[in-house]
Amino acid sequence: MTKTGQNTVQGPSTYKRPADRIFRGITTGAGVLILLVLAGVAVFLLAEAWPAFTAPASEIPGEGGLVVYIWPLVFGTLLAATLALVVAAPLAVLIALFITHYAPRRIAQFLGYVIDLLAAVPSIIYGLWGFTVLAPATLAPTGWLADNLGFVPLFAGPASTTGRTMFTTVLVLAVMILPIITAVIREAFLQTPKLYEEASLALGATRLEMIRMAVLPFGRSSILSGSMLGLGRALGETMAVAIVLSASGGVTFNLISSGNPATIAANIALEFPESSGVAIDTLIASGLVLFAITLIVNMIARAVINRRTDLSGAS
Amino acid sequence: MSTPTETRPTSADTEPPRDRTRLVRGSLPRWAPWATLAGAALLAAVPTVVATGFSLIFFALCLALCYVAGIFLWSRSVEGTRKAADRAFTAVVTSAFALALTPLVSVVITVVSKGVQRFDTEFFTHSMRGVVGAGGGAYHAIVGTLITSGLATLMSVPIGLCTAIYLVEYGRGRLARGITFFVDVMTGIPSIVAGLFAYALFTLVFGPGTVNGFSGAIALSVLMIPIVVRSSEEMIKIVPDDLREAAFALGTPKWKVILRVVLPTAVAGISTGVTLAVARVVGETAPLLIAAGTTASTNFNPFSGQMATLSVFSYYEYASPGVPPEPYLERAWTAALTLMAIVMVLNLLARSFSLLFAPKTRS
Amino acid sequence: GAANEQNSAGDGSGLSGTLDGAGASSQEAAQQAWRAAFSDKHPDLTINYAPIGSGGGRERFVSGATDFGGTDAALEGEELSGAKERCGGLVELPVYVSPVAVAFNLDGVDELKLRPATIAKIFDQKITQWNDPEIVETNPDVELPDTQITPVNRSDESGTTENFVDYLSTAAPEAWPHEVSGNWPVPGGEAAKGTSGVKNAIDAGQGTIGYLDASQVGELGTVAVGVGEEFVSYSPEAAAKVLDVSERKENQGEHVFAYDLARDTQSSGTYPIVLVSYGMACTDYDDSETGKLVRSYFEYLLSEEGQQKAAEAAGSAPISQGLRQKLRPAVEAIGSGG
Amino acid sequence: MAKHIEVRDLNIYYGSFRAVRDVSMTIHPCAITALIGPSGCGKSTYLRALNRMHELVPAARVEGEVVMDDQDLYAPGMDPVEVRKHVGMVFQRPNPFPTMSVYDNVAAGLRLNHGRMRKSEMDGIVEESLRGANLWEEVKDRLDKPGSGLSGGQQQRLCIARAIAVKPDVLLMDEPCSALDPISTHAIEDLMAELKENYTIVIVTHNMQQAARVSNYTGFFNIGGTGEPGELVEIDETPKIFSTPAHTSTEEYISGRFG
Amino acid sequence: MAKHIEVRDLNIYYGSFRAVRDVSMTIHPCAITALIGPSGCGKSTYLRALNRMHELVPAARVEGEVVMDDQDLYAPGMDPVEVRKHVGMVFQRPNPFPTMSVYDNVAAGLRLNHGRMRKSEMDGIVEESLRGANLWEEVKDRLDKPGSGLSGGQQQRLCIARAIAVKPDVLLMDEPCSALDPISTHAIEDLMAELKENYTIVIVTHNMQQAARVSNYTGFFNIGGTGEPGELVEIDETPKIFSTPAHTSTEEYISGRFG
Ligand SMILES: Nc1ncnc2c1ncn2[C@@H]1O[C@H](COP(=O)(O)OP(=O)(O)OP(=O)(O)O)[C@@H](O)[C@H]1O
Ligand SMILES: Nc1ncnc2c1ncn2[C@@H]1O[C@H](COP(=O)(O)OP(=O)(O)OP(=O)(O)O)[C@@H](O)[C@H]1O
Ligand SMILES: [Mg+2]
Ligand SMILES: [Mg+2]
Repeated sequence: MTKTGQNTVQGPSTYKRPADRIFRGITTGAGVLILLVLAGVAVFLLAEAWPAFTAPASEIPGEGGLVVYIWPLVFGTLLAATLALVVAAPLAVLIALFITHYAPRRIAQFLGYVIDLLAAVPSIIYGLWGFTVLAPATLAPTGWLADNLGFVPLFAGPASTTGRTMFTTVLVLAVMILPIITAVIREAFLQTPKLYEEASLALGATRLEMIRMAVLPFGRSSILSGSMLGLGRALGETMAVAIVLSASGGVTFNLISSGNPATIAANIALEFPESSGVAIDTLIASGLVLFAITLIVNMIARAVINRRTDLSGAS
Repeated sequence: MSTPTETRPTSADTEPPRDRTRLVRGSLPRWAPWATLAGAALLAAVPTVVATGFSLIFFALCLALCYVAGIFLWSRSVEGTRKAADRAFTAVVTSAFALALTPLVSVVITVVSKGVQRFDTEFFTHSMRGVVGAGGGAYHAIVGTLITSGLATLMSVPIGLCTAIYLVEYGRGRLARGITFFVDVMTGIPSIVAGLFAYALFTLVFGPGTVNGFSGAIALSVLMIPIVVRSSEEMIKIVPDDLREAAFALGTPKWKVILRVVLPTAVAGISTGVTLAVARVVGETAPLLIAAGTTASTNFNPFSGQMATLSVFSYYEYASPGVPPEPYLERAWTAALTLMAIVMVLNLLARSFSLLFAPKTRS
Repeated sequence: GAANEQNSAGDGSGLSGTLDGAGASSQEAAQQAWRAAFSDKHPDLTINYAPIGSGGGRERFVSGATDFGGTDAALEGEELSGAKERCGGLVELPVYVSPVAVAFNLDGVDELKLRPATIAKIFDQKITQWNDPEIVETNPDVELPDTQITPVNRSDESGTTENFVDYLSTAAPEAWPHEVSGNWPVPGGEAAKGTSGVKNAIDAGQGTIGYLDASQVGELGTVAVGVGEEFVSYSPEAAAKVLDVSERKENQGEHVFAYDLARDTQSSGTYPIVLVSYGMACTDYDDSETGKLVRSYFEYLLSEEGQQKAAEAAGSAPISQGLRQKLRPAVEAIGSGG
Repeated sequence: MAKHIEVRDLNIYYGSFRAVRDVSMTIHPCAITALIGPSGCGKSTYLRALNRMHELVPAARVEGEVVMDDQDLYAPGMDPVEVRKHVGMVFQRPNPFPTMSVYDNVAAGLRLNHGRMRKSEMDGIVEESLRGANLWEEVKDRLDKPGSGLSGGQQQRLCIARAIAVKPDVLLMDEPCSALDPISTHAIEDLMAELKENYTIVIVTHNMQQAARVSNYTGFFNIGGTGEPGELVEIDETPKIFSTPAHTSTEEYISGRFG
Repeated sequence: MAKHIEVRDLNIYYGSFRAVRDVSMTIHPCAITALIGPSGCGKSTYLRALNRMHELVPAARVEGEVVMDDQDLYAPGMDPVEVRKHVGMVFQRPNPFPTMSVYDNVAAGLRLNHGRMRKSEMDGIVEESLRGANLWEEVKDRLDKPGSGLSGGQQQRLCIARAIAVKPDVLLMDEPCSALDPISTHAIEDLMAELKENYTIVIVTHNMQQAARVSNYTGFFNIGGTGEPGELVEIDETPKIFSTPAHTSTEEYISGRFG
């Protein structure tokens, strides 16, 4: 037995047939294209925002400088988006479970379709609905909260008389991002291999326990992905927030009064049409900040996902 | 046949002592859920009436809460903690679903009741050219919406799907991690920024004032792509490796394995994702107004001239109505209703499409 | 094609092509009426107006992206010089004048008489009750409830806000210490997007008061504004008078008719809270055909018929005969190459 | 406590296709019952019906009675969860939870049924179960690694360990030794022999020698023809079946002269 | 055309864990080589390395040479797809495509690799392959039903049919009969005997009798101890291994006196 040579082959092989190479090239190209588009957006944002960074504080709208201008918006954006996600994500998991594991099989698919319908509603309509239907409906509860739980900063009051509050906005956002989160999670739950569900049931697990043992671990990555999509949408939602939220105040945790911080995206929509000069640059700078926020939020989420990948696996 | 001397390692807080010979331990009668529901309804009515007058939403919340608590406690005393948790969770899941339906029903009722007035032939056959006040239709906007979102879909789906494939099947190392990361970042781009970006891009390339359907489609693509990538990626990821191995072992090149085995297995999820992405952008207003503009006339050419879209049409009919405002508002709502109908039809199409490929699990 | 577009056989009017305009959304309803009527006369002509807002309208006009523009605020500074550069000679004309009503929602009250300073204090959240003595004083016959006042303002930047604030700071400078801009300066009130938003917010609340384009007031109660010693309710005629008593800004350019509005006018029967929106066009176009089209279009909008159409469709105040005469030469200069 | 099971006129359907017809048999406590028969004759289907596992297959449906110590498992009001607590199962295809470690896979059932349990006690049961399944030596160094990184035979033994850890009254095993080498097979057979002192065991096997070696009773399933349902041909004490079966088809099958 | 395979110094790793150490062997053409050995000793791992299947496991890595008719499968520039076209495989765990019908499952290899083919020709090959795997009778009425609705043994035979439909030069089979009853096992053994006229076949089996019955060469794998890599103890002509093995461990394993 002669040792003629040792080859180490690791991972994908060195040789690629042409069709494979082309296919791989196309898919990689698509990925790179996305990076390019994103780089384009970033360059565009940076170039357009630059004057705002260099302009003297007095030229920035409100005359307090860039930080003073953007900070309440950042706060409002984070507050609205986080709360919306907190409301929507658990609900989405429950709904996905209902559709995949609780609803009678016959109507389950139809129910999925019904929830997808929520995604079909244009965001302006959500805005108008929030304004005309939801806001009035929150008057009684918020009034009650202000009267009885006023010591909690979130419900400090005084309660708005029109209901166009952060509270309403959060609910509208939550409803808006619900379908996308649900859809991603639902499809993953549907794919849970029967094998594992059977394994847990055979151990005498109740349906709830089966879900905890086999379904949730399997769908964990999808839950996070779906939530990230939802959060992204909540962070960037423009028209609905612009219409629903009475954005006339500064930084406050008070969810039920009419003075609320605006969100970055909504503020851009509100101010952009009539703005010119440095004001526009400032708005774009706030867009850049939103970009950065999304970046950071995603970094954190990635870190959370990656912490426990060793025990996940689909097959 | 539990013997008092035998001490089993069952702690009292989890289950009543387990009688190994009996299969049916105490179990709730079949009417128990209904009885609990009735009880919960009575209980929930009290705070509702006292605190808020009578608000349906508040009552529903109280009802759900009382029911979950009630069924849990009752079941626990008879059936043990595990069973009780299971029952309670069933109740939670069901009420979560009902809760999610509430806004849906409310939105649909709002849109349909307000939009049905002008849901007539004129609306679908006339444009707004030469129309002041009442009358007119959204033909031009429907055409524009179909063209712009169609183009956006044509661009985003291949790009998004290819990227998802790259990420799952090929992606290793920095590039893949970079793409995953930035795709997530992309989901947070506010729609108006996407519109400004498309406008700036076209101004740069084709000179100032290039506002057309294609530019609008580009703006929509920026919003669509991350959703397509993310949802497809998840769906491709959960295709079992077993199947890939089986196909590879037949001497199939990777690209064919992906196209013929992986994608068909994931197609249901992917098409759901794509429909959601379409639904997301089809209702966008600000980016389309900036990048695609608006017009009262029908324009079939996405590469030249402004193009009206339903969402923009709806928004400006609502936002700057004339005198009297009613016909404008009616058009706005009908346009919204039309938009929803379009997305619903798309959704149905996507579903039947995925049924063609979906795993043949039911015979 | 759409059913209503099929008869575009062309009846020999001679005008055909496409005109693109963009700008203030306040003009949208009027523009809709104008282009409808105008393209009725010239079936082969397509006119577009994108209501992207005054800022965008000015920017696009200056950069040459549009053939004409609309703006709630007259061009100034860099934009003005940029526009002149693009145009050769800039033509800027008031085309659309609309009264801004101060409207409120108070059960059983249809009209209130308020002095400028009172209005300012209400919107500055200094007066917070409807039965405040200052309000009672000018409305002795009205039974005012002990309700809290919720002032409603625009949350988006807008010409309406700018004009209203400008009015407050000119007519009641002591009571209104805030800077004039398109952004509402007082925090904490109820803020709503767009005219429709303000209207809905006023409708939705009790004891609300806000300012909005008069044409959309509907059933709401409105304020008769103190002008000198009398109180003037809004009406198109009263609003149109403001332009007649106002001064044209100097040295802006031969064909630039920008106005410093006389908000503090004491002149009888004048309603001082108005929004004036301008149309922008060039004397020089790269394509003389375009110039011709723009000129005919502007001729139409400043014609008696054009102003009347806008009044019907958008509730605006038709510009007076006298002023239209003054603007004539400027309109004729559009696309003339001079 | 071992259970006595009485099956009466069991019919099992997948949609409109009847997979198993009219099976009646007695499954004796403290004994091993082996089920043999050609592939596709409905052994797995039948076995799954004994702990109501088929309910997970959308179109599957069962008619008939499965009476365990006087209680019909299919009586209305019977809780399938309770049934499955008493009737454990090892599947034909090994299915360890991929998201759980080896240790957690074994402990999964314990965690469900016994709530809190001391770590040391848990460790003890896990080790005992893994030893029983002859897997302890191979995995003791990697108890915290995912269960899906094991070899085929190891996964199968892991699933056996998981099933016996909860000590069910009845243990159903669908070809538990199919992927095992003779040594492991031997170990599992020893385990079964030991378990049958206290439990009722039903196994499906294709290995005649194994059936002859370990079981007390043997049932032979057969199928009439293509598209026909499978049915129980006969069931009797193992020595009897292997020496003097009542039916010729049984004899033919056992002696390999079949088909 | 049958292929001759020469394996030299093959080491296979899962990450840092070496699963198989220094295997060198000759696999003869037109013959059946059986691999036996205790569970977890690396038989599947080794088999998968013969057609570069391990490349799909992220951390797996191979060192050494696998020379097939003068071509090193692991030489740089070798196309794994080409390798797999020549070297077919049946997996330990049956894995029919869930999106495809029974017919399409068998036709999959043909469709994916041979482009268009006349329907009648395709039908012919599908039937032939299913007959070869002894499945035709059972599924001929439901060729258009999903492949996942079959019983365990039926699925396994379906996978065999799928693998032989493309007529590879070398066929690797990982415990192909583990879930099969004696009759089907017999049919598959017949099939192998027939195939070996033209192909090279390598099978992994836990069934000594089977190895003795069908194979021409037998290789015995063993493992040093927990955490140690598996290695090839010896390989020789089957009669020799089963009568006079060179190593005592082989003898012990075969006679069941092992471990
Ligand atoms: N994907 C994997 N990751 C890590 N280790 C693995 C993986 N697959 C197998 N192993 C380990 O490699 C060793 C050899 O596994 P292999 O599957 O080759 O065994 P085998 O001989 O086929 O056993 P069996 O007869 O049980 O199928 C075992 O210790 C196993 O735990
Ligand atoms: N999910 C299913 N849907 C439809 N038919 C099924 C399903 N599972 C099994 N069958 C059919 O039911 C019959 C009995 O299947 P079963 O799995 O019980 O066979 P088995 O005796 O266990 O065979 P094997 O020894 O091959 O595992 C077979 O004809 C099979 O094709
Ligand atoms: Mg079976
Ligand atoms: Mg193996």
